Amino acid sequence: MIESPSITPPQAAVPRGATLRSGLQANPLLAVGGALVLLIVLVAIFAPLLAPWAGDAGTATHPFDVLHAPSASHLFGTDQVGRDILSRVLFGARVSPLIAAVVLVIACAVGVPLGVVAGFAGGWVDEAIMRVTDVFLAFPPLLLALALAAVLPASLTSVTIAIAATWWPWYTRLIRGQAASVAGRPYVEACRALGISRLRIIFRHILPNSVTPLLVQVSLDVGGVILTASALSFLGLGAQDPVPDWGLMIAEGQSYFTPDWWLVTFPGLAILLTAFAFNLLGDGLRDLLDPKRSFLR
Amino acid sequence: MNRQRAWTAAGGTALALLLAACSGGSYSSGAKPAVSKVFTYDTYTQVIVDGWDPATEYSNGIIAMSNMYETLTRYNPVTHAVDPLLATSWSHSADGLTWTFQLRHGVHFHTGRLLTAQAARAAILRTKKLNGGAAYIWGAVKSIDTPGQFTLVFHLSYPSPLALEASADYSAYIYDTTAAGTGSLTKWLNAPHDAGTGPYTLQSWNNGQEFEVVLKAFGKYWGGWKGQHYTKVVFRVVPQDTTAAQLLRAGQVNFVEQMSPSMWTSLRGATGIKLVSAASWQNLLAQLNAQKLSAPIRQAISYGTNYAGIIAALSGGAVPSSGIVPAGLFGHFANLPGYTYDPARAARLLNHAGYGPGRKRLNLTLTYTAGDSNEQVVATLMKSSLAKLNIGLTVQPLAWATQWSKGKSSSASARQSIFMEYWWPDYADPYSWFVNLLQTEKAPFFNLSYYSNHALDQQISKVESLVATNPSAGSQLYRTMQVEILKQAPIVFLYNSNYQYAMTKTFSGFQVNPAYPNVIFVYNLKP
Amino acid sequence: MLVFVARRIVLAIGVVVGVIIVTFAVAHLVPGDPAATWAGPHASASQVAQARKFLGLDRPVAIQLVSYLGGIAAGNWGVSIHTHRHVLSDILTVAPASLELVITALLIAVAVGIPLGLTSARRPGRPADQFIRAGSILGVSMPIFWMALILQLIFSQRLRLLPAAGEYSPGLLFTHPLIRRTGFPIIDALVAGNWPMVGSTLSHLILPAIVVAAYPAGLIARMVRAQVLDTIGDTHILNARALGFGERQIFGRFAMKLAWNPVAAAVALVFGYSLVNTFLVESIFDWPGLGSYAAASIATLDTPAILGITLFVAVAYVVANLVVDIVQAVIDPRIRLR
Amino acid sequence: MTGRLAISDLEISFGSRRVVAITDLLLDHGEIVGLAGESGSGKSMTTLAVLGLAHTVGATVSGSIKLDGQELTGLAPEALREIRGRRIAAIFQSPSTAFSPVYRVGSVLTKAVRLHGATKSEAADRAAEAMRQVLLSPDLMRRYPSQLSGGQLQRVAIAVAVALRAEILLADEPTSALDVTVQAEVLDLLRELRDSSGMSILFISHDLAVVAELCDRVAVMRQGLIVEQGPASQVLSAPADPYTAELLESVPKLASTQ
Repeated sequence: MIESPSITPPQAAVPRGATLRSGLQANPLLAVGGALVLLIVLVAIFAPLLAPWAGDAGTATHPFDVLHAPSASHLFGTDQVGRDILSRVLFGARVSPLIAAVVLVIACAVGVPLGVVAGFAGGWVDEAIMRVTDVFLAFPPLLLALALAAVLPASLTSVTIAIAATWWPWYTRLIRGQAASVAGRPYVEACRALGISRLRIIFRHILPNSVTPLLVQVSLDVGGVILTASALSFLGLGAQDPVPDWGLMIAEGQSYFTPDWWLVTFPGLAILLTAFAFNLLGDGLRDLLDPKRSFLR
Repeated sequence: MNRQRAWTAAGGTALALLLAACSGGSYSSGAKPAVSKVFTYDTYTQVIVDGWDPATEYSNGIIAMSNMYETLTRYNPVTHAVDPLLATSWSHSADGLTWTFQLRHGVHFHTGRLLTAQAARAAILRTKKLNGGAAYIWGAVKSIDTPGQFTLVFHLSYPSPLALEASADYSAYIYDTTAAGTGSLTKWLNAPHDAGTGPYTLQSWNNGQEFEVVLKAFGKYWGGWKGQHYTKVVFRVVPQDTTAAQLLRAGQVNFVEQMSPSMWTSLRGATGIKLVSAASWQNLLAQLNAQKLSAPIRQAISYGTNYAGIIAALSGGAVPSSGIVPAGLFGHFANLPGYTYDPARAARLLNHAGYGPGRKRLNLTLTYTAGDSNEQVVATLMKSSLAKLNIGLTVQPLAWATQWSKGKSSSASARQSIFMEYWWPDYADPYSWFVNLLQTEKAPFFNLSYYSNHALDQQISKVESLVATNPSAGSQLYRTMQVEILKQAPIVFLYNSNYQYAMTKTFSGFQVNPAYPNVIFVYNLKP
Repeated sequence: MLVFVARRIVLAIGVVVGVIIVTFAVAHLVPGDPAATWAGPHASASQVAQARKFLGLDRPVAIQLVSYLGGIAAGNWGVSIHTHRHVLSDILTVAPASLELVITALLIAVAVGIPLGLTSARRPGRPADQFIRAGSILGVSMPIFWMALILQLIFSQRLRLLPAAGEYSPGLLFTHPLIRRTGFPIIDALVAGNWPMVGSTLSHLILPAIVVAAYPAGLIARMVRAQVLDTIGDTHILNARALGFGERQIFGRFAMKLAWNPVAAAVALVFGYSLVNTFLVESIFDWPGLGSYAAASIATLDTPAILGITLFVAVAYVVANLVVDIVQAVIDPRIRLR
Repeated sequence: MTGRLAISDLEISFGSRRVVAITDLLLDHGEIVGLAGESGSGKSMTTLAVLGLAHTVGATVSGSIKLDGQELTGLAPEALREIRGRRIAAIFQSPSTAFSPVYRVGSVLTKAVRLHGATKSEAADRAAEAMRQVLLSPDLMRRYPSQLSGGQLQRVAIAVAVALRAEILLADEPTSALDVTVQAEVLDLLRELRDSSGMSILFISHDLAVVAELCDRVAVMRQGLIVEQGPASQVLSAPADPYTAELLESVPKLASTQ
């Protein structure tokens, strides 16, 4: 039997709401990204079991075994105080991905309510919130985070606060757009006319509609936050030794890396792989769930 | 006694000396040397931080200034005595209170003026009056007479080794105080200009730029320009020691003065490169907050530090210390009763104080200067070995200014428990350690152990006079003081630094002079 | 068109004022006493009080803000604690080197990103597309400070193909000195016909420019691919095909013409990002620009300098966006005619 | 009977999904043939197949499409490109999207003419001439699509076919997006083109009223199959297939035109 034709272009061959399985088939990169993210999460969870020298991620040092090249006993070599780099890289999966998670939770916690209020209330409230948002968006994200982290005492907490403080406006803008479009729909108007409480409208109608774009945006942002946090650590504004932060490991290894290349190479590969995995996942989810979302946000 | 330590405090990374022989350079001042040669000094940080005043300079500016200005005497690391420089001879009265210096004839300042006793006197008095840098070296000087055109007579208020002090690396320069005419000399110097007698004079200064300072030969230099000399000196700022090493390998940098030990070692056997390792007069100290930490706890920390491990990890950059005074200096003793790594003993000491394994956790903060990879290694190793003693050490790398402000904070609770810094003397004498780091201070300045010991204070105040009049008794007093300090443990003496120089084989005449850290007297080199 | 430009400029000025206020707020977050930092470690209490008065910190915050805004407008961006010179003059001295680096990087990014994006969009889903997409995502996932170190390790330390660091070979300073006119070494060397210097600056530029280009190239390739795929199903593309235009023209001309607009927006965006990325890369390559200045300021906690750079880059970013808004209006009649 | 455009045993599929199967369909010289049916019945896919563009949407084509006896299916892309536009032109449903919003309409028009071998000045002349033929001022060529009305844009689209001197025009719902008066003008224009230049037109529409007004012959499509074809008057007055009847019933206007 002849089925009804379609001249939908092939790039939209995975329409919105398609099953996950067909999405993965059409987009192998999403599958790769998902698998890598899963791997990173597993490494983070099971780091104590996987790391051959788990103590080296903490305060242990081996001053008589410094700067050993990669070998069977130390696959990634040892660092300037004799610690096993493999173990520290594995434990590092618990640091920047966690920072990313906390940053994005804070950014959503601040950005989403502001966006809802702006989109739903409209008028001068909207105007005021969005002008402030515009100002924050006028800074390249790393720049404001860097200025903040530079004036705050160097620690993971400062880095988290500094990045979160620069990230929330993206979510305010995103949610505001969603909220404003939903708030204008007839059924929401009707709800208002019926005297249904604002909170109820927000929770029943506005937030559920915003979940998909928010999820896509968050997944696209994880990689960016990890890179930003690593950059701040690299500049010495973030984690402090012996926290096995990848950016910090590169910063410390920089003094040694010309002869002892392994100090810098492996932590950097870990950052690249992690950011790559989350970006693949985010990109794939965007294609799958919200294909109209631009890369430019 | 103000001492800006930004320089060596951050001295773990690269300090490179670049020496580029180049035939195309132009030269236009006074007598023409046969061949124009450029000597470029490559440093990881700005050469001039405070300005160009030779009276108050107390930082890495001496790298350049020691080639532009000269002192009355210069310390000779081989003979362990001072050699003539601007002064050709000197003598002192039996009581050590009157010193007479004969000045070299025919020396001209870069301003063209002849060096006379009057000019030298004016320079010393100005330096003393401004009281910046290491001006305390002239502290004993009560008055200066100039009975002849080239004769300087110093009258001291207490005996002091003036000929040695006159060789200091800071605040001992002789310069032309009339260079600016009626205007402000400081302003004129910072323009910048120079008013020294040295072999080189300032050609250009580009603050904050890569080729920061360029010096050219001073044609009327008293030593003359016959024979082989460099005629141009360029100070180039290269922040990364990897880059400096790369430039050295490429033959663009001819002298890398300080780099990570592993980098230095990696250059071994490279063609055309010579490695020189030499003991310095610089040591790394951990000053323990005596107001927070009792003597047994300080001793426990001293026993809980893995000295052998630190020295092994720095692979050649460090040698074990014995007491405060580094080898090669007066007052050094090889067999002082010091500390070795003994965790069991440290644990016992802590247990008595209610801390240590199985007892209450002791939480401490340690500050060190950010960017110094050796300090970073030491801090990490200390944290590691102290963790085994149930001491939680929070390590904070801070910019030097921040680290120091925190140490000097008026609120005792805001201060760190352990302050890590390098120390080295201003002239070839151990006094600097004692007077700066261990004498009681009303408001903390460099005694960042906040240590106060009345008996020790008294010993410190009389030791230099004793050295001037009775050297062997003075030496014995230095020993006694060091034994007491080691017992009380206000400072952990982590190690003595080793210079690890790397240079090309394109010049000769290089000599390590620990009295002038990181200074290269370029005039003495033969390209 | 004029109204459009005027409106954009007014909006941009509003944003810049907001940016200055945020910078001012960050300055007041600094723990510790800026007056004490300014007066230096040897200062007495009265010197600190003097410094406080000199810096105007004894006045109410609102007054300080107004005078700060006035000062910024008048070109008084404060004095660096580290260099003791005016921050703005420091920044203007080092900015050309960074602009040279960033602009070269963006040219590389556009030259690489657009063809890759178009190739990717030609056969979506095919191996070439997947490969380019993975590559472009790899580009935007790159920790560039690491990439800088690795490229330096490979190309200058090991292979000895390219210089490790600096803006040009120091020896040339004496044989072929660079006469500074514009502050851009390449341009100055070109203007003077100083060919050895041109070659030297170019070879020194390659590695840092490639590193800075990684992110923009990835982003632009992704943008072009998405935009072209978005357009390629449109009726006017079908129409162009029905008129007999070849695939090369369909993609390179008709589809790309519509993609220029978002690409221009992306270029403005990555211009700002790249300026900040120089903070991570320049000190590695010893490139004497904004990034090295920023890294030194961060290392010495030179707050006025850090805030000055922050402000400078943010304003440069706002201006770049403004320029792109106007360029977009020129490219795209839909914006202009709105 | 041989026609200018002869389609036989044409099958269009997406993978294993067959969407169009036409046993035969003829378009003779100077003839206007209506291809009628509901939306989704395969009319537009047929247009794409004739243009040789079905692959751009991922469809595969088998069977025979002959232009003056020359087989088009399986022809090399370059050869096809010379036929597309030059001999077979097409206009589409939504005139407002048929032109790139960032080009002046005249630029597309002249580019297309030049593409098929005209010099620059020749192209400009032919474009202006074509504009006049579709009763538009050549000045409008300087406008962007957003500055023209839907009717004007559809005329420009037709002008492109005129300027290219196309022999066959595939008109895919050319009037559906236009209001009634403009619709009538466009239909008049098409009829006049056929009369003046002998252009053959395949007129695709879901609107039987329009088909009845314009076409000589009609083919009715349903789910990719041609269920009925014949002279317009015959098919529309006495439909043989129940589907045609159904379609007719849904067109109240037809009664008034008859």
